[in-house]
Amino acid sequence: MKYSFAVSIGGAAGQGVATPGNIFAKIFARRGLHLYAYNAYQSIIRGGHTFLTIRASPEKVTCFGDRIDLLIPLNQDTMDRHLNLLKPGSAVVYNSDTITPHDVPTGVRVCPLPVGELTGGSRTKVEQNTLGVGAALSMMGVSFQPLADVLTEQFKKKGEAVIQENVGVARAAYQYAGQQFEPFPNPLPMTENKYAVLTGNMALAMGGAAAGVKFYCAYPMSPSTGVLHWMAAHARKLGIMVRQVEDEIGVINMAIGAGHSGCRAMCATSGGGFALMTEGLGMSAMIETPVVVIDVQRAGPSTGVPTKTEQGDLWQMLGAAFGDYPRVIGAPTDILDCFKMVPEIFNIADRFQCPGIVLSDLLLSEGHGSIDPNDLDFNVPIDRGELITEPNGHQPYKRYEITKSGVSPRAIPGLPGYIHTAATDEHDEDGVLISDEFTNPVKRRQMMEKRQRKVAGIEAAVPPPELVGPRDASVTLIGWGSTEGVIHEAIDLLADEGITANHLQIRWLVPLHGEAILDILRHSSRTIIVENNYSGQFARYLRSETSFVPDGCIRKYDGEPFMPHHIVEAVKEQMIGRTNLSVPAHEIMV
Amino acid sequence: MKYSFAVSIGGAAGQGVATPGNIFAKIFARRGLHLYAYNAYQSIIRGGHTFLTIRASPEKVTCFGDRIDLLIPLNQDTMDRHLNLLKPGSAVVYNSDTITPHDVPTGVRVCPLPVGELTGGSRTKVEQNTLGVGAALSMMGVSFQPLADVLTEQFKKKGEAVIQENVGVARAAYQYAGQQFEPFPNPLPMTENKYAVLTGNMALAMGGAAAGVKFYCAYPMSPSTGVLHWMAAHARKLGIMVRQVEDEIGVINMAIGAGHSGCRAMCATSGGGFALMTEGLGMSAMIETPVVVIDVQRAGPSTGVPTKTEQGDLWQMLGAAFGDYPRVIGAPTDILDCFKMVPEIFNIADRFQCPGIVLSDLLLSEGHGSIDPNDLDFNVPIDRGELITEPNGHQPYKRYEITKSGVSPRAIPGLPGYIHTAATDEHDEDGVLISDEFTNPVKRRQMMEKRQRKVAGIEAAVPPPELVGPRDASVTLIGWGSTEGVIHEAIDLLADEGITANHLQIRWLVPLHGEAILDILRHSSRTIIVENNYSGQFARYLRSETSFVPDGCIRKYDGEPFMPHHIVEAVKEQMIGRTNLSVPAHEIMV
Amino acid sequence: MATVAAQSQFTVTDYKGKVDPDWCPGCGDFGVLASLKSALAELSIAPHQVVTISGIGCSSNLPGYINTYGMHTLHGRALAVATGVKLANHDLHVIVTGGDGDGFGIGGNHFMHTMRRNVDLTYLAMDNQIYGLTTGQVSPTSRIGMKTKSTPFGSVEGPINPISLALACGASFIARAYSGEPKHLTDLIKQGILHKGFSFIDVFSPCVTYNKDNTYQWFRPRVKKLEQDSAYDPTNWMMAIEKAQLWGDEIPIGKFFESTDMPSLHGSEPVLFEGGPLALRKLGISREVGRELAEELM
Amino acid sequence: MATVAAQSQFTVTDYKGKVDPDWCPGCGDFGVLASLKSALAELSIAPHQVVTISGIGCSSNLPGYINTYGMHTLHGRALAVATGVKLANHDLHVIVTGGDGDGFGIGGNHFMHTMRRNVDLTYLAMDNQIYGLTTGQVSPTSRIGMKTKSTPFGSVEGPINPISLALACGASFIARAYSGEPKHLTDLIKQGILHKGFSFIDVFSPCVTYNKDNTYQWFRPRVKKLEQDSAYDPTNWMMAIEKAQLWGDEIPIGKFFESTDMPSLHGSEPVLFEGGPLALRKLGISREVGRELAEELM
Ligand SMILES: Cc1ncc(C[n+]2csc(CCOP(=O)(O)OP(=O)(O)O)c2C)c(N)n1
Ligand SMILES: Cc1ncc(C[n+]2csc(CCOP(=O)(O)OP(=O)(O)O)c2C)c(N)n1
Ligand code: SF4
Ligand code: SF4
Ligand SMILES: [Mg+2]
Ligand SMILES: [Mg+2]
Repeated sequence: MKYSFAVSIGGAAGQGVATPGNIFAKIFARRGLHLYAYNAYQSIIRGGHTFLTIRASPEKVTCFGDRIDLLIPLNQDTMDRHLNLLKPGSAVVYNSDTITPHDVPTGVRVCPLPVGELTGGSRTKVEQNTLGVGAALSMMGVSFQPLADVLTEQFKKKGEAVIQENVGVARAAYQYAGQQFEPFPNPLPMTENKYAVLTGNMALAMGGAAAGVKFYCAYPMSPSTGVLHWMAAHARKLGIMVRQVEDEIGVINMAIGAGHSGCRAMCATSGGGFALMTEGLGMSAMIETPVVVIDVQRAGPSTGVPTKTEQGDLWQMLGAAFGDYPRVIGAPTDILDCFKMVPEIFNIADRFQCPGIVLSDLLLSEGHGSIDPNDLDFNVPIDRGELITEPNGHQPYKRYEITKSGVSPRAIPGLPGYIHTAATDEHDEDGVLISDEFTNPVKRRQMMEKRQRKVAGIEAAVPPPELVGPRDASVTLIGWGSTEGVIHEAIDLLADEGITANHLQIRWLVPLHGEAILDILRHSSRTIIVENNYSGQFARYLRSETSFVPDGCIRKYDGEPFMPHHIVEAVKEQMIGRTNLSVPAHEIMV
Repeated sequence: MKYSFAVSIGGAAGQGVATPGNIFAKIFARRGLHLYAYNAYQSIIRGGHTFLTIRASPEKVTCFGDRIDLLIPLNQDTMDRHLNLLKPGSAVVYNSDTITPHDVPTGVRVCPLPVGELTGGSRTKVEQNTLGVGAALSMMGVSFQPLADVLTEQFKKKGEAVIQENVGVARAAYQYAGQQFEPFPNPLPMTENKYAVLTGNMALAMGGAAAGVKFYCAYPMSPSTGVLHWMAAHARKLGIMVRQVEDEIGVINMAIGAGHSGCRAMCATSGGGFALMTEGLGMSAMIETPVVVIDVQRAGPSTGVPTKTEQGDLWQMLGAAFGDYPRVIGAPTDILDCFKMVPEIFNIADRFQCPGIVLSDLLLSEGHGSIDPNDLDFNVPIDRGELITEPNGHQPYKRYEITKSGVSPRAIPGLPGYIHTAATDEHDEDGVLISDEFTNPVKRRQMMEKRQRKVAGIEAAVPPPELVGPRDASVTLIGWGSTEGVIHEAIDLLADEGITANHLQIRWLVPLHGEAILDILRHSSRTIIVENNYSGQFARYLRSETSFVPDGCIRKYDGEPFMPHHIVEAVKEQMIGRTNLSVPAHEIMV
Repeated sequence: MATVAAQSQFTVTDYKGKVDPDWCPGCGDFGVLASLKSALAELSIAPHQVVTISGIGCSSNLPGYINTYGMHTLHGRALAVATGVKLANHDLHVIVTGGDGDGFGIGGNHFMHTMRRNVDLTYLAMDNQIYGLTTGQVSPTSRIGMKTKSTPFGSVEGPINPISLALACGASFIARAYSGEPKHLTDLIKQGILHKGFSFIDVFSPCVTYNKDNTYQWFRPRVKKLEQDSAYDPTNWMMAIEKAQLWGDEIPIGKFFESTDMPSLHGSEPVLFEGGPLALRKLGISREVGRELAEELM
Repeated sequence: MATVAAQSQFTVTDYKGKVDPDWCPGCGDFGVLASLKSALAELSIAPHQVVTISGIGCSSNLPGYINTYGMHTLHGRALAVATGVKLANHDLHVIVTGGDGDGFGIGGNHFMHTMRRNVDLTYLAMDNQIYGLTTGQVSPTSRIGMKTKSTPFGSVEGPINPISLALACGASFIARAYSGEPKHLTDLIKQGILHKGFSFIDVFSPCVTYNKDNTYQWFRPRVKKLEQDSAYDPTNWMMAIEKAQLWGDEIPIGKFFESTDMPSLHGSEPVLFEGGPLALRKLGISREVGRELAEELM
């Protein structure tokens, strides 16, 4: 990336790190800058340490990068943890009444704000934060008006007085910084564009809305709860039935019930909740009622680290429910892709009457990113497959008719002439149980084969992955899902160091298109799989499908996402043959 | 096998197929004959069709074989279904008052019993079956006394009169057959030995008792419920707390609680129940409290075919719970091995403080087999690992102390001086949550690596599989778990046809010892994986660990187990290159 | 009461399923199936407007034996599935059937929460105080001391009281019936179907094969119809909870409680106030609404 | 009542955990933790003889904040784990803590069945009528109309009544407390621990961050101690169930019900009649017994 600027704000949970974050995001996005924001926080409501980094650039920003240009510590702890990580040219803006910097790295500018003085004593939490923003914007060479606008919107409900007060202190800090602090050499650029800012969870929810989801249910579980919150907030506007259920078992079963009635039904959870849903997925597969489940991964095993990211649920997805059955599993590669993939999965789940799984993770689902609002196209193709919603022949009707495609026309309850029972016991074409009376191995085999024939159809419906970058690059970086952005940026940085790398990002996990992947990797001079887990879950899965073994792996399982330089340094150490398994250490102690 | 004799008894559920089966089993076993019995039945209580085959031989019998020597149909339906499957030299004994044979295959002897006449009108269900047994035994050249003894034991509770009546009709049939029917050319042999007869489920339960299980809980689920029944029946005698819980989630959590207190705790279920237990397995791994779970596979997906067998849960085991964690998974290869493996798994689970899974299936768990009672050695080695049950140093105590082995001494609650909290959230050495306050990527990584170091220890604790048969055989048959017996017999039959095969049966699934397997398979001229599922779950898993791809596969997913000739014919068609995927059709329509 | 009410368009034969039940001869479930058919016929509800949903168990095989839409779901999950079915198409009549293990054992949590939500379903628990399909283990309604394959020395756990439980969870229609009293059962099922909200009927449905304690002979002399007690007022919750405690020589059957002023879940969810069943609404979002959603983010 | 009874060997500081709670300032859970420590101290129970077991939630973090053996298990599963712990070593005092979502939402089925089994545990439900740790969604005890992140237009589902539910499920000790009344709470916890069997205490423990409806200000004028009503008889189940229906200007707290004649599960399980705690018994089976087991098969 030619140019980017990153601000980090840190403090204790409850100190209101989010507010200044949102203010910056609004101002950047309206300025026509792309941005990406990631909040490293803990599973507590108050105290602890949360650290939000927001990075802006005229180009697309896909991760929070490697460098903090401006640090705004809201407490001494943040100052102490992060100051030493600043590089020459960066600056720290802080409330000098309560915070003091210790051993400042050379080349780092310290910009103390006499908050008490600037606010004339009255000092609310919010104002203290507002001051930091004001000073920061002035140093970035951004005019004051945008901040005034955002503050005005923000405090609209609170009334004129509060607006005045906040705009006032913000201006005071803005002017003070103008006089006291060097501005950054190049002022924050500006473009004609206007961007929307959203999280992956919001994008997943909107994708569901676009797909025509009419029934959404969930049981709260971090980091997936954002989907529920968006759905609940928009339920009435969009005519979506949104329910919070007693547990995840109820969730998946309720969603399947709604799907069986004919709605597009969706639910979201994280690994622990998904574990409780797996039996339900088996039902979806057996009665051939589609359902879409979003799994937002967090660091495991078990309760693990609820607020930290990981790509550790892959084998749980692969092993979900017992027996063999058709399904589709996709892993969106960025926030916009969260929006795009959901309708795609619904079409496949509907056409092949099987469960569909969207595999996200905390990084993707809770990260904030900017997108061109025109890319949020709600007018998506909707293919419900062979769904019978009104009497139209197909008589005599056999719900599980044996067909070449394995797909049997699905009639929704309520239609005269299509009465049938959908059973999780093995059944015949007519839905009658074969496990009672005379179990019939011939029929059993036919039904297994009918269902499994759908796998070929799903495979055809899903495109093989494509290689990005020069075929003859000296290294191929292979990732899946959420790591696309950071790998992409690492490749840019490698290029700066004269190392050419190309990129294979896997978006569809099941079906995988192993042959196509092999065709690509056969031509690679060196292959490295990058993933955010301990055991190389994707590497093991890829091997199970293709026998392929990469030259090296880069893994991380400390709860924090990859930063570009982690990958760059790992690739370099692997290229000089120092290791074929790199596990980068995470520097920022959040 | 040089010689074996198989009797099949078929009728509707409720007609009491089991009783004659048990009578034959007792008589055979006491005669010093090995036996194996398999009951093909349906998921209903009355009606339907159940078909029990019991096969005896002086040699070990490991499957029900390919040939029925004597058929005893208890109703017309059984006669019609099975008569045509009889081969020359075999016979059918039936109640001629109610059943008539149609188009009898040549060489098959029909032996009608005038039941009414022989019982003098009074004809209870039991007696009708007893008659068949009497006649059969006479044709097999077995003296009458053993039958008289068994009947006497059986009706002990019912009193002298009932005994007399049954022994009477049995004798009548015995004598009638002696006069009317040709005996079989060679009478049933006899040895000095005395065998015990049990099911795999009973063996699993006894293995638990031998291992020192003091807490067993379960929720009923076919085909695993036999373990619960044995445990419940012996609870008081053996001082085992046996509980039926409200659901499988309660089961696994209760078992882990008991394990945490210091008991060896076990539970059993089938695929659907296991799906509900996976979240609990993750807890066991994270708090490092051992628990042993038995999964008895049945035909899936979903409710599937509850009374039919399959090896379709493997990937569910591999994917159970999210995140990476150490565990051990074994698949016993015969009924005696069910008994032996449970204590082995407990020692590993205790030593490495992780979950242990025993993967059985309906074939193994509900099949009856004979074993030398001396092989049921309850005096097994017990290794509880680093378990602190009384104050003995280790001060200051850190429950999750970081060690080279990854194993941290485990103190049970109630001891002064070892107070700690076991948490499913990521924690530090002292058990304090790191997900609260300041999440620490360094500590998180250390704890992940500590737990994962145990994997190496588990690997060392588990032997690699061994090849049976000539190294230079023209084909290597690879199976796992319950298929050992049928593959073994198929290899004998192949030898008769001049085809030399050797045999690699996998008993330990996790850890797998992939390198050792490769060393073996590298020398094989042709490799074929035999498994009882659709997608080749083991083949895919083996590939994920070794990249190995076999020359061919033999699979079956119609609910019925393999018969030796299925494998023989499949091997032959693959050797002439007709296919590399054989899916044998099951002839007997149960 | 005739099997077919004069005005009905349907007879019980219209509800005959594709296969005959394979329950043991004498199983109480036959009576429940028969009464359910009669109730539907007498209410003149077209087969295709009904969805019968069950879990897993002998009793849960019922949907296969009746000519309505059916779902034979997972053990213990019928009520959750049924809630989804009903909310997605509230024009359908949703009947849920299943066993005591299915509904009060593994399914207990859904039972509790479906009642407090007052989902408009009719739930027939075919209560035989045993696990039938799995060949006879203790159930949550088995009495202390009952000997089963999993409690060969007698159960030591107190049973649950489904009627008390339903009252405590705020169910709006609560009844108990006995499959040996088909007319009475039929009448209660009809009331339950007509009730707007969750209707629960705990039906004693003897398992003749595995439950030797709670047989027809045991029930017949004990069951006593609440309807015969003129003083009994089923709108009085306290009266109901008191009656619900009776168990012994006298076991009350009949309608314990009905409240007609609790809104059903679909009745109180504004998304369903207009526009008809969700399942029949058109999918997709207009460009305008889409734009509004995007604008929220700018 | 002093924090330390004259005769106790322990003071509350003996129960101080390794780390301080990170609950929000003012969270009701502080009061519950303090009262639990006081109760243990006053009963003079040694820290190592106690196991505190929880699920997942703000309230479920409690075991980390008290110096007893602890298990911080899975969301909703604490009671199942605790049953295993108690049966495996019935000499231990087992305390279970957790939230309303944990215990009545996802954990509802274990709650129901643990009560009917009368497992000898003391269960403190820290009931804040909200999902706290997940930042404020509706809970099974949230009232109709309550606005939360998952019900921004107000909840339309009737809440459960934990007291009625516990009474219906046959719990043998049932109380309600308020963390704003620490002495009263401490006293109830002591009674619960001394009670032989399952003791349930539903503690109002306000979430100051996400529940703006049920605040201290809301509870303080409403809660009224049953102990102050001389006519109230906690051995009278019918009286208890009637009182349990009160919710509004007056909300009773105190001991609703106690029955001392129900045997606890471990007390009625013959396997535990002699030989001490299972966890401390020697493993393995004698040759003779082994031979007997084999003989059964011949
Ligand atoms: C998750 C799961 N656990 C266990 C089972 C096995 N199972 C099938 S039916 C049943 C209980 C049957 O009892 P009930 O619900 O009372 O029905 P009944 O057969 O008595 O009518 C059980 C435990 C299952 N199918 N799924
Ligand atoms: C299986 C599973 N589902 C969801 C979650 C997420 N989760 C954690 S705590 C919680 C509920 C918290 O509410 P409550 O139990 O009332 O405790 P409180 O925080 O209010 O004290 C939820 C849903 C989880 N940890 N596990
Ligand atoms: S086992 Fe019992 S419940 Fe099942 S069909 Fe037979 S009698 Fe009915
Ligand atoms: S969020 Fe609520 S429940 Fe959680 S600690 Fe804060 S105040 Fe307490
Ligand atoms: Mg039952
Ligand atoms: Mg709560």
